[in-house]
Amino acid sequence: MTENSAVLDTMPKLLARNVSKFGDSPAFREKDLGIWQTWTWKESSEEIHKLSKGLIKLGVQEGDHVAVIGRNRPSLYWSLLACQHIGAIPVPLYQDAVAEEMEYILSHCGASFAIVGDQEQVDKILEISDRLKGFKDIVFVDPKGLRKYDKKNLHSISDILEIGSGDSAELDKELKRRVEKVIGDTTCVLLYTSGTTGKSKGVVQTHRAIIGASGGANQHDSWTHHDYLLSYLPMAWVGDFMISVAQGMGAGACINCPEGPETMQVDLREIGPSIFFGPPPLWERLKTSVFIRIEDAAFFKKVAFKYFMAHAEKVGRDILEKRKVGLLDRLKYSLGNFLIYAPLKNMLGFSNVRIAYTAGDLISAELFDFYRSLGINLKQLYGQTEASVFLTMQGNDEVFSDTVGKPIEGVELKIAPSGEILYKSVGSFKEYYKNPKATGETKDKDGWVATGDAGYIDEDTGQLRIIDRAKDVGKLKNGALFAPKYVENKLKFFPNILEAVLFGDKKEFCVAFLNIDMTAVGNWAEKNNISYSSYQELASNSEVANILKEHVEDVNMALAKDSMMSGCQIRKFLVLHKELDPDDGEITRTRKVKRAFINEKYDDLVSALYSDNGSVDTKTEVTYEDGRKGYLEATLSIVDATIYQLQEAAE
Amino acid sequence: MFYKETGQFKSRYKDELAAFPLFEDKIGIGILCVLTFLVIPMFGLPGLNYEFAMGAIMIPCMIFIIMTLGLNILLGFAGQISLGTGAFSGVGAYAFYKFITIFPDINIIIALVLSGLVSAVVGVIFGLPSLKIKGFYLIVATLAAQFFLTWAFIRVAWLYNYNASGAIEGPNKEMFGIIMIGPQSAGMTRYYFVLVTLIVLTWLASNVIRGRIGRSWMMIRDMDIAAELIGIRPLVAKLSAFAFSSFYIGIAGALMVFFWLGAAEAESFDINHSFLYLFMVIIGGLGSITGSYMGAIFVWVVPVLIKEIGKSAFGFDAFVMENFSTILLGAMIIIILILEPHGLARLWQIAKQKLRLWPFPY
Amino acid sequence: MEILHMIFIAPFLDMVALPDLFFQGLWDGFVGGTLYALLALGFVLIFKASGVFNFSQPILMVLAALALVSFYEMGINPWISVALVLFLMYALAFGVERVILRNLVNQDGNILFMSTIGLTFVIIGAAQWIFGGVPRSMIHAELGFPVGSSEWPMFGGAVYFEHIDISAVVLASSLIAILAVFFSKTKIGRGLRAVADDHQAALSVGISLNQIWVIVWFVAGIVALVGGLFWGARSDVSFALQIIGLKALPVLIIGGFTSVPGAIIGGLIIGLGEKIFEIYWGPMMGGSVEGWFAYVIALVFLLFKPQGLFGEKIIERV
Amino acid sequence: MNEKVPKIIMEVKNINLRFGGVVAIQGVSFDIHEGEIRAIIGPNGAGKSSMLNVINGFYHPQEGEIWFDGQKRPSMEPYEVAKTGIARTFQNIALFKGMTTIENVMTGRQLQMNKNIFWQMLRYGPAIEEEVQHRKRCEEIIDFLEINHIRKTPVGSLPYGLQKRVELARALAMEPNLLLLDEPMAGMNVEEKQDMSRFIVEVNEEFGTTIALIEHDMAVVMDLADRVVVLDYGKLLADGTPKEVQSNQAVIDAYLGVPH
Repeated sequence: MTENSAVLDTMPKLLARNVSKFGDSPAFREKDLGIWQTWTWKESSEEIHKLSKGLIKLGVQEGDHVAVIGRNRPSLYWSLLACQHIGAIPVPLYQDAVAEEMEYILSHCGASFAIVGDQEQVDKILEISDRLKGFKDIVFVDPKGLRKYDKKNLHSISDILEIGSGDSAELDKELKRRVEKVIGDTTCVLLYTSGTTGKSKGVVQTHRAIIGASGGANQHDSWTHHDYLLSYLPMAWVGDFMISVAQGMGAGACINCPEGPETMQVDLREIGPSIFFGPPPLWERLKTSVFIRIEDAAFFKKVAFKYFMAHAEKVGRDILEKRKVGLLDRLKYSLGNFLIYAPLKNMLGFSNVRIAYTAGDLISAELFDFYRSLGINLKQLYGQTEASVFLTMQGNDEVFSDTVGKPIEGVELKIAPSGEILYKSVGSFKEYYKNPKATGETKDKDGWVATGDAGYIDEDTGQLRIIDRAKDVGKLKNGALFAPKYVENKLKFFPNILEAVLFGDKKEFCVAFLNIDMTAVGNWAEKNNISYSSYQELASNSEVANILKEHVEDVNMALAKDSMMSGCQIRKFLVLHKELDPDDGEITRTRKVKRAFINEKYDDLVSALYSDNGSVDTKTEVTYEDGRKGYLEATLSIVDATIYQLQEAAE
Repeated sequence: MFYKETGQFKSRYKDELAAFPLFEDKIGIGILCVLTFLVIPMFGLPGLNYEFAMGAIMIPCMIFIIMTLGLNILLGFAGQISLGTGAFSGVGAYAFYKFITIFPDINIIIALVLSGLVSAVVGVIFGLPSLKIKGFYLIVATLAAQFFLTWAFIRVAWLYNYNASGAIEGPNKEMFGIIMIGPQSAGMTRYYFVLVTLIVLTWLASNVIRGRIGRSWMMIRDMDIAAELIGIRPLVAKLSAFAFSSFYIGIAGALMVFFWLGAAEAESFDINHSFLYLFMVIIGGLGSITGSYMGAIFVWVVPVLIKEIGKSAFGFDAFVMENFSTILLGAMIIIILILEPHGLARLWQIAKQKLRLWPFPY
Repeated sequence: MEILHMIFIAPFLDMVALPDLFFQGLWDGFVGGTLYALLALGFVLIFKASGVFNFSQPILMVLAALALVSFYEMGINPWISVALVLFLMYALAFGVERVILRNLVNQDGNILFMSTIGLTFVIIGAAQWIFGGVPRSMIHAELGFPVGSSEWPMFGGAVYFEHIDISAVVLASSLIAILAVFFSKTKIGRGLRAVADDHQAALSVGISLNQIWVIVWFVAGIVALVGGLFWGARSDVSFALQIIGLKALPVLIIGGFTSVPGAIIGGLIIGLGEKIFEIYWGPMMGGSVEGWFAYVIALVFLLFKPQGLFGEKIIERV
Repeated sequence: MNEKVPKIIMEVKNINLRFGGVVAIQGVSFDIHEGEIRAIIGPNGAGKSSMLNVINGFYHPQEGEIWFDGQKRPSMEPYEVAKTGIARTFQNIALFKGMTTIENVMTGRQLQMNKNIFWQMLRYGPAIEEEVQHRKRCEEIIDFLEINHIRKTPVGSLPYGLQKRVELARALAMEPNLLLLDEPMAGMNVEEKQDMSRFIVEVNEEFGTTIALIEHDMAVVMDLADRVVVLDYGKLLADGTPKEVQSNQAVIDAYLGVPH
């Protein structure tokens, strides 16, 4: 840590260190053309230098903003690093963002260049480039389909590399000059927040902050250059930037890029990473897929699975956390490991996982326990873009499902009187780009940053416990705590429920919208010979409603046992006639519910839930995949669920 | 289960193209090698008399595997049906006999390869009609080879050096100072020779099948018209399959007579043997090397064991058991064709797939 | 020179020199040819109706002959034995349809063919087990067929006509004629043809596919019985007859797989050809050329006229 | 566009093809320019497929000449035609069912591979190098046609649209001078048709491959083809740009007038 911050305070320095220390170890891999193409640190560094020189030649100036858009691939990671080498500021963007979203960010940061993956991204940028001031050129990686495009402001990355690989003392000198000028306080990256509330903000991070925070995290879990990870999360997301770029560079670990989103699962299995990072929805989806597939297995396997999973639930976590477990239970666990757990991990691609992380959202205890009892060392961490992610992490011997760990080195926490969590960290952001007002609102003069989350330090464990977004947490009319996300996550644990939105702030009681999971419910429908042609048809099925009702009541029962949360039990709910969709602005691209927006958009449904009606007619605007808009009409039935009395925990 | 594929990734095409890309399969092959090279020669097979285990099960099984590999290349990989296998194996055997009697100093391995080549040439000649005809027509063409050649084995006395018995017999012959064949050769010597030959031939066959030539066979098998429009010359593809197949069958024939039986007459190469080899291929699985192994072992061992068990446990006479195993063999063919036309190899593949996907069903 | 003379001149001189021997050869070949034709017809029927290349036809013949003799040896009246064999053949046809054809319907031709090899082995094993493997004599005399032979003076020598051969020619020819009429004029026969052309069409005229299969296999059994009877009478009743029965295959190659007249002509070509070849060319080659002659002739046909004399030319489409 | 005279890669002259008494093609002549997408359209039974079969040597016309690459082509067998650089796909998919996608695509490289049986048997040195080198090329094509995810799937189990794409990949693997597509969009839904059209155009642009395709759906061809030949009952009805053909009265009468 001290060594890191003193000497290695910029990305170029880290790269140079990696080349000299781990030069021949693999640095980047990409599944391309059927095999895992591999580049060592030495080779990667050469590519990055070539790219840097090529970009200088192209006219990228120090302080220029360069958008980087596309799926995870080494050449784009190199682009990020090349920008950092030449003093430009990389701005990674979500590849599935529509043109308007891109226009907002690109014009906000005044990007002059864009390095993109393929034709799709080129098209989007060309569409908006006229309206962008000061925008110059596009560099693309995959030339497919671009043959006939006007190449005036369009360059292939291989041409840029070609230029950079030429022998030019002048370029070499310029690169050297620029690299030397990069210091710890130089801006390392400009990351745009996903924007759960309003327009997204650009978070300016310096090299020092990024390396400080990631170094602390690396040290916490002792990352080494033998570790290897799968980089599959959006490059624009701070989590991927920190893990794949900052932590990967910091430890000299190997970054593996899948062939594409649809082969991610297969590629994950082939690589078998030692460290894996997944947001809660991914863990949820995986677990759902496990249960669906086991459902179709032969009788014996089903029985064995149930039996051993029950056993894992009993002793799995104790064994993982090295607590005392009886010999018989240990033997049984070994047998279960042979028959079920190890093969299951193998199928999921987690056999070699040393540490798995989940962050970005609350995760339900059940889900968390499921993976840990299998022997996967899944841990929670807490952080945010503004803090270069890492605020708290869990040690290997103190992992709990309802807390998110202790502050790592270099982080200080305090809880504001309002319940909001505040921090001071080496990784704290410099400012919101071109938004001093927001910067001032978030960061005070002493450097304390408000997280916007409500939480408290758990007395038993000393770890931080998050309740919810500070502004989402509210009170019911009777004064009971209203923490929607907590309840929603409990609901989403059921494979049948994809999304849930809870309402109840300043109301008499809580109500919910639910989205069914098409895979799980569809599977159930097929088994029961229920035919359906669309999401809407399946969602309106009354048997489906009954199943969901059971789930909701299970959640109510669990809530009733928690004195703080028992007020959040759901009295009524309805199954939405459409899936919540980022294209409609209902959830973010990282699948976080945009609460206020939904509240407003489905105003009619919410008020119906608080009325005495048994059903409600509604009409909703939807956006189709190709961008067209249309309307959905539906009659939704409102389901009543049982509420349970507060029970004192028996233990 | 057993298979842990997580983390077994390939970063070179060479690894991707390997015969056993999975680590666990390599282990399995290693275990098999230890068994066949050390354990079985030392201890024989469990529950069986040692001599019987080596002489009546291990050696013939390995020879029949080579035979089955040969026929499978033709039938399973190139889709050309043949009922002349028995006769082609005879060509190899008689050629070997002539080589070692005409050139007494010839190295056995060279003689073996030459016999294979002679068989290959004969195979090509009788494969010529395959250029114009398919399926049943080819059956008749290969039957012509079968009947003509077995007739020649009897009538052309030069082939058996004008022996009064009409049989070919292996003289004692050494290689590198060890007596390899003939009445004085040790069973163990012959066992290892056949084993090594089998391994080498299997390796070569699996290489050819996965390469350009093997693909051209499968193209002809799967859709000959499309193959031709891609530039495959049917002449070359089909005749090379006949040649390659007959090469293996010829070597197997020579091994059969000189490393196992010791002596043989024309009837060791008759049409019933052709059927036997065909059964090995079908039961084992068309177009599968693993299948060739399983088919040959199954078809050879099961009747032998049944006969043994019937005789020792129930006191049935040989005649009854003989007929019983004939019926069983025929019934097995029908059952296999109905239930699993791709033979034991497919069952093995399914089982392996299950293990690889365990605990998931798909 | 000498060898050319031996091959191309001497045999013909011999033919002219001893015309009675030549005629004797022709007659023997004709009898054999008729019987080959009959057996080939059995193949054609099954092939037309179900697309199955029935490799078990020869062993059916062995089974029929063996069963006939064995029933008689058990002390059963010869004609009742015949009836029993017919019943056995029917039962077999029924069983084959139930066990094999029904389960392999729509399968590739090669698979069906291989299943009949399996069937062959089942029959060999079972027949050997039940009836024993020792060669026996046919009971044609007991069935009232004339025995002995007549000698017809001819070309300064004499030609012998075995009476049983005359019966064979008469019976086999009539059976061939009956079958030809049956299949072109009767409803079942037409149904059979419909099956060959189009399974759906056959179903639409109200004939069950399964019934047709049973019928053709039964008819093949009758053919096998007649063939077995006379081949058995000409040599012994033993499993060696299977090899003789197999010669119906080259007959098919020559005649074409789907043609009734083809089977007849092909049978005669093979029957006559192999006899004459055996007599005049056989000795110089060491004898017993009858074993492969038919196949080699077929091979020649395959190379030059693959679809046979009467087969349909196949136009391949892409 | 037409600044320079286009090079004619293939010309068929006065082709007559009969099967017994049936006339399949009657005196048809047309040419194919290098680098263009040439469509042959016409109602079912117009002789389109027969024309393709003549071009790649599967049928031998009774009369007529075929000129390829500036030379009159002698009567050739299909495999010889393949060697001259003509590849094709089939109306009723003719993939090798016993192989996976990658293996099928690899078959397209057979002609370029030449290491002999001894190297093949050892699968070492030149043989494996050759295999690797061609494998790489095939992977590029697979990537190009976006069928990476089914690389190792046996083709028999693939949906129809993907099978067609694998077949296109196999033909592309031959790196043909002239690519014949026999109803590339037959039996596809709208989305698959769009995909396929895109791929055909991309192949034409990216590799500069000359493409001749058969189609009976006129609408599909209109956006795709540079020039169109219209056949009807084995005779040439019209030849020209899509626009010209569309406004040709004979075509309208014989073809477009018939709803289908």
